[in-house]
Amino acid sequence: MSVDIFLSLLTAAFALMVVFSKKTVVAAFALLMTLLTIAIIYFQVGTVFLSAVQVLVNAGAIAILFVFVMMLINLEQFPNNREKNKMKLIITSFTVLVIMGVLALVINNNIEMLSVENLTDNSMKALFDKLFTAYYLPFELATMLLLAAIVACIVITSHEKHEKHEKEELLETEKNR
Amino acid sequence: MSIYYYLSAFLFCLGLLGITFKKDLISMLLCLELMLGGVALLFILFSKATGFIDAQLMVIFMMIISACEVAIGLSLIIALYRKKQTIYTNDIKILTE
Amino acid sequence: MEIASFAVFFVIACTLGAFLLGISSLLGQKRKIVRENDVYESGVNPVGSAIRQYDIKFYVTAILFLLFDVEIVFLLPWALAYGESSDKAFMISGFVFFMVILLVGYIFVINSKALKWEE
Amino acid sequence: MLIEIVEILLKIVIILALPLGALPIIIHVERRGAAFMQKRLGPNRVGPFGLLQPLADVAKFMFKEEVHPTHVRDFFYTAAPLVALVVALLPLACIPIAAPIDAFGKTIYPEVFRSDMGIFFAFAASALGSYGILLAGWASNNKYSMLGALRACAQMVSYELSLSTSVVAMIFLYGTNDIHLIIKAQTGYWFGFLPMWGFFLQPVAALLFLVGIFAESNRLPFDLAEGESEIVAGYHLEYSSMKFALFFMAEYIHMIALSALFIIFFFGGYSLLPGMEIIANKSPILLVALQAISFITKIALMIWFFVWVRWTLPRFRYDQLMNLGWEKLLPLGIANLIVTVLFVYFRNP
Repeated sequence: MSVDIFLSLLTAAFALMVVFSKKTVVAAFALLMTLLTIAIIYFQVGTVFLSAVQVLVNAGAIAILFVFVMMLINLEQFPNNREKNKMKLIITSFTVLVIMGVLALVINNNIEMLSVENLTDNSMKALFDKLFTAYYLPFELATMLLLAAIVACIVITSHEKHEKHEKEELLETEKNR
Repeated sequence: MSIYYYLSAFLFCLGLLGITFKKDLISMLLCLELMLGGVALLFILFSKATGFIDAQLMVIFMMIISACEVAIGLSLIIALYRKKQTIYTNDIKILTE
Repeated sequence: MEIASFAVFFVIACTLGAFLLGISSLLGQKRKIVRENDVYESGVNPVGSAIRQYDIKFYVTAILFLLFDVEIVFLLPWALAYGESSDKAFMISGFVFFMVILLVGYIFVINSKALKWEE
Repeated sequence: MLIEIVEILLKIVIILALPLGALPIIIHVERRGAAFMQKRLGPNRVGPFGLLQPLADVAKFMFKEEVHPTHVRDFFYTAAPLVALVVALLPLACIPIAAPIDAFGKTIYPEVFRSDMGIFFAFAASALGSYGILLAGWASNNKYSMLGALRACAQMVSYELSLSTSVVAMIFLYGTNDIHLIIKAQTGYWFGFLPMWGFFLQPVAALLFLVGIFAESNRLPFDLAEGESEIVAGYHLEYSSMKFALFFMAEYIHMIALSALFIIFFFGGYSLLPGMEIIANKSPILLVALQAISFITKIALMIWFFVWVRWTLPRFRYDQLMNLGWEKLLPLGIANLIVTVLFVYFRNP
């Protein structure tokens, strides 16, 4: 039981660092640590395959992407003296606290029902059999989604093509003037 | 085991708070990733509690979708940064050129 | 049990690194020469701030790595599930469909000059 | 309870002592090997045959002045070498030295972190390797080190793809994730003399994994990050004395861990070397010792291969390097995967 408490306090601490840290690169590395501690929690809870995938995909690829973008977009050069309108902050933090209270209340009411363990066969084999027989279609659609993401990212980040179009249009306008 | 429910709720609300507090787009995306982590943890806890193993598959698909979402989100931020040289939300208020 | 042994391993690795750093900061000489603390640009006076615009190719590589890595990592459960699966033809059809989409994405990446490094 | 504590500590001591103990030897072998290939002598002044030279280096690193430049981000500046070292050590936790032994009434697994996803965790831990580099590049707040860190990470990241395709091909053939079962599938002989190693099963995947290892550990011909000529010294530019030595150690340990993975997949891990079976079945302790010895000799040969390649191949240009990674190795990995899957399917549907 004490391991659970220690792990959740660690995750909460890193999550707080993500939200309340001044520099964004510090927030990115704090997010990396949160994802790693969540992977350890997955292992503690028993889902071994998901913790390995979490380390490899979330901590190993997504967090790298964040740090790369941080390095690409240098934020420190902007003077961050944006005025914080106090009213907005108070209202939002109040509503989030209310949401947190409601969630805690809901969990508190049926904690007995929730913390009973009746997952019989937790082995990876059961998980994978279901993944490729019952959930065959979502798996294929997920690859389609990834294909769409690949095409979208390349088109969005490569701007040479648009400039070429603009130049061609300019040439045409001169020609037929 | 039961403390993880509170942890996932806390992560979700912290992500929500972060999105409203943060000034630039990348930090908002970071906090969004935090919320996704909280919800994925909840899926796993429910799959343990109810014995319904498909919830763990949902986490796998959530990872695929969160990877695509982060990829496209950051590409948009790069394109925005290239056009407007800033990603502070206060400066990006005008819809026209 | 595994988590306990892994935690002990992690703690010992961290103390090892900290111990080595601690020793060197204790034993090393302390000479305060201001010139030493400048940015190192092979002797030349540093020009401009270190944070400047870097090439977008680094970012495009990382983004494509993320998307292809997710696709390849989710082949691993397929590889494990193939052994015990009863209907192998069904699995192979899923694999072929998966690979076709992966190759379509890959061919698009190759033709799209996104990863061409030579300017 | 006491037995478990002793067991854990013993395993950790063995797993940490082997690579850290082997480090001076590897550095010495690298120097003498380089000298041997270039027809010169190499270090032989300090101690017999220069064997104490690495220890002299370590002592030198300890006594050098800790230069702490003012412009760096302090906390991350010192954290980066620690992160690099710890992340390099993590994959070692899942790599077994010998077969599981059943003593004291239960089977004792030799690796520290026992799980049936063992190979997957080792592979995931080696994927975290680029964080130490990124942190160092960002923390030292210097144009050259940031560019070096970005280049090193982009290279490691793009070669990890072809590495994972070959891992998927091998796991598909072995059908399991557990390291001990993979090695059990590789013991034995084809036609009497050829050991049933994964290398003969899948030479293309072995080639991909090998190239991936060279790129992942930033070894020549892929060490663009520290290319002295282009960018001064890459991500560990602003570091001196012990912090630089930690990066050095992290690179070597990362190399040892990756070559151990390579040997587990393709050269039968701790399965006994061809000649060893005759004396192996005397007593279980001897068997375990022989397995550990055969595993260590394979890793030593692999390290010699690293040194050998380092002094024969010239360094790649950066666009050739990325071109090779994306346009040559990745399609080869995908094609190899498709061919193996269809071959296995059509051989016995």
